[in-house]
Amino acid sequence: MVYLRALFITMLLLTTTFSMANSLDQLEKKLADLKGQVVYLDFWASWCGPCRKSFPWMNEIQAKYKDQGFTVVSINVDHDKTLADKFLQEMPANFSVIYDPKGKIAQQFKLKGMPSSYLIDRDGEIVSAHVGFIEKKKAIYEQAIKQLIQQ
Amino acid sequence: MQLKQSTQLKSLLTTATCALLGSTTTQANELENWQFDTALMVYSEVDRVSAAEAIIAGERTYDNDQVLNLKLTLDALTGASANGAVAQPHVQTFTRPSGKGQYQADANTTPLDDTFKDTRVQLTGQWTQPLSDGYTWSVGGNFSKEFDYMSLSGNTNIAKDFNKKNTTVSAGIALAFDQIKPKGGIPDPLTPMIISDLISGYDDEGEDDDDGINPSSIASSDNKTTVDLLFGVTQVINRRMLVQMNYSFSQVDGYMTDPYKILSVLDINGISQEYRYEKRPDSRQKHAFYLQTKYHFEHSIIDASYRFMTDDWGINSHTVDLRYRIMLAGDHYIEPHLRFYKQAAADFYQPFLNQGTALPEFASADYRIGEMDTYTLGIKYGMPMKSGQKLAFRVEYYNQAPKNAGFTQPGVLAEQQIYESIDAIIAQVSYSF
Amino acid sequence: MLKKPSRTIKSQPRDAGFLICFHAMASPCEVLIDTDDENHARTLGAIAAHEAWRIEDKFSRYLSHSVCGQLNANAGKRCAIDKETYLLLKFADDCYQMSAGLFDITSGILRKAWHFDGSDNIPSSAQISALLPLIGWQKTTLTETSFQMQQGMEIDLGGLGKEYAVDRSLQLINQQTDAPVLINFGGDLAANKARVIQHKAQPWQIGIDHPSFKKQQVVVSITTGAVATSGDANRFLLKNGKRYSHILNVKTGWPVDNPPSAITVAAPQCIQAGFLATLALLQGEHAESFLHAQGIKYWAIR
Amino acid sequence: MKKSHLLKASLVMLSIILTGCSSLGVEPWERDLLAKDEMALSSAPLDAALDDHIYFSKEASSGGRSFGGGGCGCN
Repeated sequence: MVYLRALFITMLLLTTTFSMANSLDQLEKKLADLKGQVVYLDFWASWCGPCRKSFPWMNEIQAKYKDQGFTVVSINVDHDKTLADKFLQEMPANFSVIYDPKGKIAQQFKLKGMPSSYLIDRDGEIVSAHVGFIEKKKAIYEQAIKQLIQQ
Repeated sequence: MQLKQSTQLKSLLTTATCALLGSTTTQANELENWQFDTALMVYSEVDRVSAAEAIIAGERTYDNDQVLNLKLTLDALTGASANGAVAQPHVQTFTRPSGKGQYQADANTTPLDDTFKDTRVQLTGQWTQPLSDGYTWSVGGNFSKEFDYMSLSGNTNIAKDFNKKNTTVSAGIALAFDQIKPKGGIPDPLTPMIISDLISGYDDEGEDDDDGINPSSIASSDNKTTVDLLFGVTQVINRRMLVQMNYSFSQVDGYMTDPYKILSVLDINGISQEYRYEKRPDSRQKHAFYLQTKYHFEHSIIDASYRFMTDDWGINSHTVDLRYRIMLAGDHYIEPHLRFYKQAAADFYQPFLNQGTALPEFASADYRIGEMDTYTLGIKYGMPMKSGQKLAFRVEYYNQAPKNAGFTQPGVLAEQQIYESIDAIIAQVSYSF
Repeated sequence: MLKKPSRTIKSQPRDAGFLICFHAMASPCEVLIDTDDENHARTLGAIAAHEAWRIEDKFSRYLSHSVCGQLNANAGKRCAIDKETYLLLKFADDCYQMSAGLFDITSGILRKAWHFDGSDNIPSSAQISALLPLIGWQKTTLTETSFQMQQGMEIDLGGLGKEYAVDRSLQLINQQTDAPVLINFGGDLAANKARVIQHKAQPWQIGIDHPSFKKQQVVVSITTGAVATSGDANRFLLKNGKRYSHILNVKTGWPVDNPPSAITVAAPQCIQAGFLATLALLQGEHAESFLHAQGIKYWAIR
Repeated sequence: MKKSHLLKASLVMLSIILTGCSSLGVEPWERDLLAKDEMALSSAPLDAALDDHIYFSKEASSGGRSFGGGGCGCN
């Protein structure tokens, strides 16, 4: 019995660590695959108003700079994946989405607000970040991306 | 393959091109940025006042998260409201506020003045602007006009977010200037209402003359100023709950008497001898403490608030308001509403004056500053429309039960109901697009 | 990828004003502005040029990073689109409906079988029937934010893009000036108002060259509104004395019979004129009677 | 110098409140429920405005939630 219980606990620990680490692993793998590219990492949620505004723009920059080694990767932090999927039905994304329902990645990045975006250079280093998405700052965001691509 | 008829093709093509090139592009885009809320409400008391109120409010959010709110309110009021005199076992005759014409109250009924017909137009604007470092600044103005009343006010407010926006502290100030120009002028307070013995040609029910001057009038208009200060803290407790605490202080100076309200002067037998115009102090300081919380359950939200108000007129009041929104499938919801309100009478409130005793400095028999309990029971039903508009219906029942604040009713008055309760129905339709 | 001609803007004085020239969408482009102020003319010309280049970059199917290029590369998937793309695709959808399916922006794929190079290289029926399943606007799904077509399908906005650019450029210019302006992007043109010459209102006189074998020129005069031309110009095949027009019937995949070699149509907006001209050609030998029946002003070259 | 004492005291008070509150709250990505319109403190402003108007004209209290009612000669 004792043996069985120990096994059970180990299993439980394994499964929880596995599922907890899942979204982080996914991101790690994604970023490893994208090594050598400039990555725009964006945290969004279906309930976040400015996120909605940022989607068309992220689709646009993704298309515009794709050929120059640039990728948008987004992290969805909705508790409920179905809400994220509903959002994507209305606001389709031409970039990849990693689901982080427990906020593991968000915690790691210590987000200050929503949306939060990070620019990662070709060496995999985070070089800049901004919180929020302001229409009037689109040109500034794009300029930063352009600069990093050309480096 | 049948091609469309000629006229049809041309007009279809025009429509399609307009959609593409948007001959009204800029206007259409501008309207898209606005969110409109409208509401139409009808308030109806049994046998007394009826009111209808319509509101259209527009909100526009600009690129940098500034928000402009504009609101237009129209309301119309008709019916009769208590003039302050007490019921008597005989018919009573009163002079209309204009001073011209008379109206009567039947025996054993609360005297009602049926001259009230009023319409109000109100315009409100508010500009909210985020500043740096978590500060938000807001400024607004308000203008409202009735035929006998005008109000002008301005306000400004600053809020700061702390602690990942989980705590918000705010402070604001509002200044208002109100002018009242009652029908017939400002009556001389605490002087008797002059009731002409002439059987005049004016009929009881009809309109009275707007240009009339009440012989008791001492001025055509008067005014008051209000300074409001508001301090608040909003705190997010957890993913499901937030709390707001407010303290507000209000200082009003000027004319706060109701020029249309009178008091009966009774002899020792409780028989009314004359009527005198009421008089209230010309300064009032109010303090209000307000606490509100919202809690999100899995499929419902509770919204509870409590307010304690106290002022230097001696009025203390407690208000509890509960709303419970139950979310149904497809974004429909129902929301039961409960409200309880209890107030103590103002120090100078008295239901009547006694003949032969010295006149008090201030006196008002207005039941609204007397002791009372009220409650509201309501339900709201809301539903989304096909393309994102929202529709909601609300029905409420309001009961107001004035109480005797410890006054003995002499003689014949003992038989009279002088704290008559009021029942009202409120119906409202709201539409947002 | 085609090598793009350099993006430069030239200006020169001409009769009552200035002529601004540049190259966009594989065509010579002109903007005629009646003004004394050369700087003003240059500014307006630059507005038109940048709008034309913007639309070219965004919607050319030759550019892999353009919206069209991306939609074609991702055929089969649901793709996010922006508002302008939606509006253009919606217009294409309206055109499809109005033409009862004749005007179809997914028909460009027939180019894989037809090479209109003047030769006698006629494709086989088998080649064409293999392509037909990949054609059909009704097989696509368009919403305000997304577009999806079946795998292997392609869209081509070439039939609307240039005309759209004319209308958009004129719209932008009108926001900046009251001067009379004529825009001519490779034969598709629009004018905002009559020009004033010697204190008299005069229409714009335009000669439209048709580089067809007949070397005919259409002279059109307009005060306000647009004209657009559709034709098979040098693009046709000849086999056994039969001329195969590049105007293809989407339902059969074969050229329509005996269309005019060019049709110029007048309409309030250039994109309307462009659609009507193409639709007329699709009527083949009934092109003129079709336009006549619709009460549309046109000039046809047979 | 009384004023500065008062200021200091209120600053201390405020900081106590704020530190007391800093253990409360949510992370920015946990605002899914709080972000809903119906979780706003004034989620139905028109209902509130209409109610305020009714109660302002029928009872002797006003204000508390935001700037006190008024703007009408109904009380």
